[in-house]
Amino acid sequence: MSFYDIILKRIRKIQEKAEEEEPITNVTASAMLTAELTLIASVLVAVVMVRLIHPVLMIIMIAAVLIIALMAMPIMPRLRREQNDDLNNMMFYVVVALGIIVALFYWGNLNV
Amino acid sequence: MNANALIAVMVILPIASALFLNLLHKKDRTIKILAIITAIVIPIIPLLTPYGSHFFGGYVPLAQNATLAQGLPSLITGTQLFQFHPGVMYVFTSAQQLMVFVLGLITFFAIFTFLNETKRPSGVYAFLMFMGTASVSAILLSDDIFNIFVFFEIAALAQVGIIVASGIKNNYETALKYILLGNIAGPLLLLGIVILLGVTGNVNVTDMIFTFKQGYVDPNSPVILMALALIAFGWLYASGLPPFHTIKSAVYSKALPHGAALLQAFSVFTLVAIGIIILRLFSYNSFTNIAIIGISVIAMILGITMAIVQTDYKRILGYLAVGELGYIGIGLGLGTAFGITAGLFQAVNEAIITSFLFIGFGTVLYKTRTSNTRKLGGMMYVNPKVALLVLLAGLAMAGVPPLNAFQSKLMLIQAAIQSGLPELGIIMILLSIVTFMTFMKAFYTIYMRPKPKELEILDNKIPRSTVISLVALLIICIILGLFPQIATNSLQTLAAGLV
Amino acid sequence: MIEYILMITTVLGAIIALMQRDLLKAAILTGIPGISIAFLFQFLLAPDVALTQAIVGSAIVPVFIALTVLKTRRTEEKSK
Amino acid sequence: MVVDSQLMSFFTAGSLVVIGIFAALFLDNLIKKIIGLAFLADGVNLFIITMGYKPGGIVYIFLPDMVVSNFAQTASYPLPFALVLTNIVIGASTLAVILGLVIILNKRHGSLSASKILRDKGE
Repeated sequence: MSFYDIILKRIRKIQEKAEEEEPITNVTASAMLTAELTLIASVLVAVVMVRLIHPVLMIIMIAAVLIIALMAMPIMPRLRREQNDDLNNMMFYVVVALGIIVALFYWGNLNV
Repeated sequence: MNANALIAVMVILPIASALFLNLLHKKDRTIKILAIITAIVIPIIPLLTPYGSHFFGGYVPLAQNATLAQGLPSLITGTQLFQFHPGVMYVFTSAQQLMVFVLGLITFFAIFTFLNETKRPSGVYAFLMFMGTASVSAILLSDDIFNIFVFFEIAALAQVGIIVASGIKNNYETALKYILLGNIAGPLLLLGIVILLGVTGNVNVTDMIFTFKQGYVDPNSPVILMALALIAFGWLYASGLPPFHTIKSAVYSKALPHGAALLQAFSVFTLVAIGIIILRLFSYNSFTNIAIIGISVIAMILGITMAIVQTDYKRILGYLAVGELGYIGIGLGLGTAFGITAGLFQAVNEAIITSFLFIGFGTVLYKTRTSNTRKLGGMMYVNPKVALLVLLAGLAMAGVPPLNAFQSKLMLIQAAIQSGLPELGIIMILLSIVTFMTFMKAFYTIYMRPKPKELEILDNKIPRSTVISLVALLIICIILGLFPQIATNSLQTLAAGLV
Repeated sequence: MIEYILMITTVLGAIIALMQRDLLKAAILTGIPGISIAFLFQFLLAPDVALTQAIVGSAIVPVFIALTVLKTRRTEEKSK
Repeated sequence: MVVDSQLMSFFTAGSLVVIGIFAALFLDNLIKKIIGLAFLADGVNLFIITMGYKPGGIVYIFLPDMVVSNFAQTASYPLPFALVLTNIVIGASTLAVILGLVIILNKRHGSLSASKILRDKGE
């Protein structure tokens, strides 16, 4: 059983756990897989920009991201469940983002 | 004093015609004629308006007011008091000309398709469209940051109204969510604005920059950082970047196709306008650009990956539109003149292309009354011409030459490489490939695959006006793709002024 | 001295209004912070704003919310 | 008074903002959320007014028997007050729109709980 099959099986399992009312077709599973790979690839490329801070830190972070991505392999179903249309959920993320933005600007003004 | 009245007309005419349309209720024919005339006039005004600035009420700065300026003591003429803008000021340069023109054009196509797809145009829908257009053009033009806040609120209300008037299932829920979130973001944006007001003493952006430059206030004081963070938060809400990308895509998917085309133009131009204000005010703070780039990258990744896993094609388009906003943000965040030009050019292109896509896919909704890709299929045989147009729109969004997004994305990638961040270029290429893949998935499931048996296709033929709008938008895409300097020349001056 | 009392009533009134289970009571109690803020505006040298706030904050907003409560439901249901 | 009243007023505005965000975030009932958002707007208004306040100043209305230089030195700053007038009106109109939507939604779902009627529709 190849790595692809493992990922696919886990994606289907998590989807069946996640949304029972939604039929699991090949299209949805492959779309999930595409989104997964896109996510990981773009995050990896984005992490390369850490080299501007320190090259060694970049290597460490890329390794860390790879390991985390392989550990928690189907990230996309969870990510999709996080970004749902529930108002309380959205409100929570909005307030969290407000805090993060304010903190980031104070941090950045001191350190960048 | 160069008080240029036509600049104010750009904002006043849509509002006036909107209120007038609301007055004559149930007179459909009159409303149609009037709305079409207004929609034709709105894009024409910016082309006729000479560049300059308009001072409401004629409150020009003392320096420009010859009658008051003479005989003033030197303690006034010597200080900054001589330069201050006492009234609300609208600035109109070539960049604003292009953007207001494109916004008016999209408004025209939206109104055009709306009037021909609906039997009874009377009601608040055209009113809301014109109000939104007026407020977004005011946001683009205004140099007074509180004026921007007021029109930000009006635009939010107009967007909520457009959702409510659409009559799609569950649109009231989405409208309520949007306006509740807006009631958190709006006051916080106002808080940031008034913190700036309290520190610098006025709400005019030019004067604020003057006070920063002259060192009357310390630009790095923590209070101004708070203002920067709060204004950035309001900017996220207005433009639909994360964490607001879910609600924004839901808003697009709950509006009628022409309404969605207009809504995404609103958010694109609001993003550009408030982003330019942020860059003008805070570009001395080197973290601002980094924050804008980071938020844009997150928006691209989240928007496009979420678009892949959707099943409602309007939601797919909504997430794709949010993801495409990230390109603009990266262009603005790069901070170089070339990068900002590329970002503004991408903004113009994306506003055109996404409305093209929304109106094109709207024909499917018009024929089948469903937007679920699982239930759809075989639309290619129903109307192959529209299918071809929609395919061309998807190619344009993916950035295929000779269409316009190719030029702007190429410029963005060049700018990213020039400013020493080739990774951003790689991410942009990767994500535009995935964008095209997502679009092709939706296109295949809707148009190419065999038609499901339970799908019944209504026999109301697509109005010719919709096809005309699609062809016109395609022509604009090709023109901008072949001669990008039409747009870039008029955007360069603004971009050069920002760095 | 009076302004400190007004500030305390503002904050306490807001908290109390949000603690009600009966939504009509909450709607009416919304007027307490509104009117205290109006008096605070008066104290803070803004009489015209105080007039507007006295009308909007102590009359219009509570009445709107109360009308909504009367048209919808009186009590707050238990959230699951 | 030992404690600066302007500072205390800033604290009041800040606490109103915090209460509003708390209510919008943690209270499930829609009416409570809306009341909290109204408090948030009130807090911002109070913040603006407090910013324009000048301790020991006079009202910014120029009466005929005033000396111009004395007025210019002691009057409080009127621009924030004009902003607050606009903001109060905007807040009231937005509140009316929200309440109308709430009434319609209650007609449809027979509930006012955000976690019931504004949950994810799975679409």
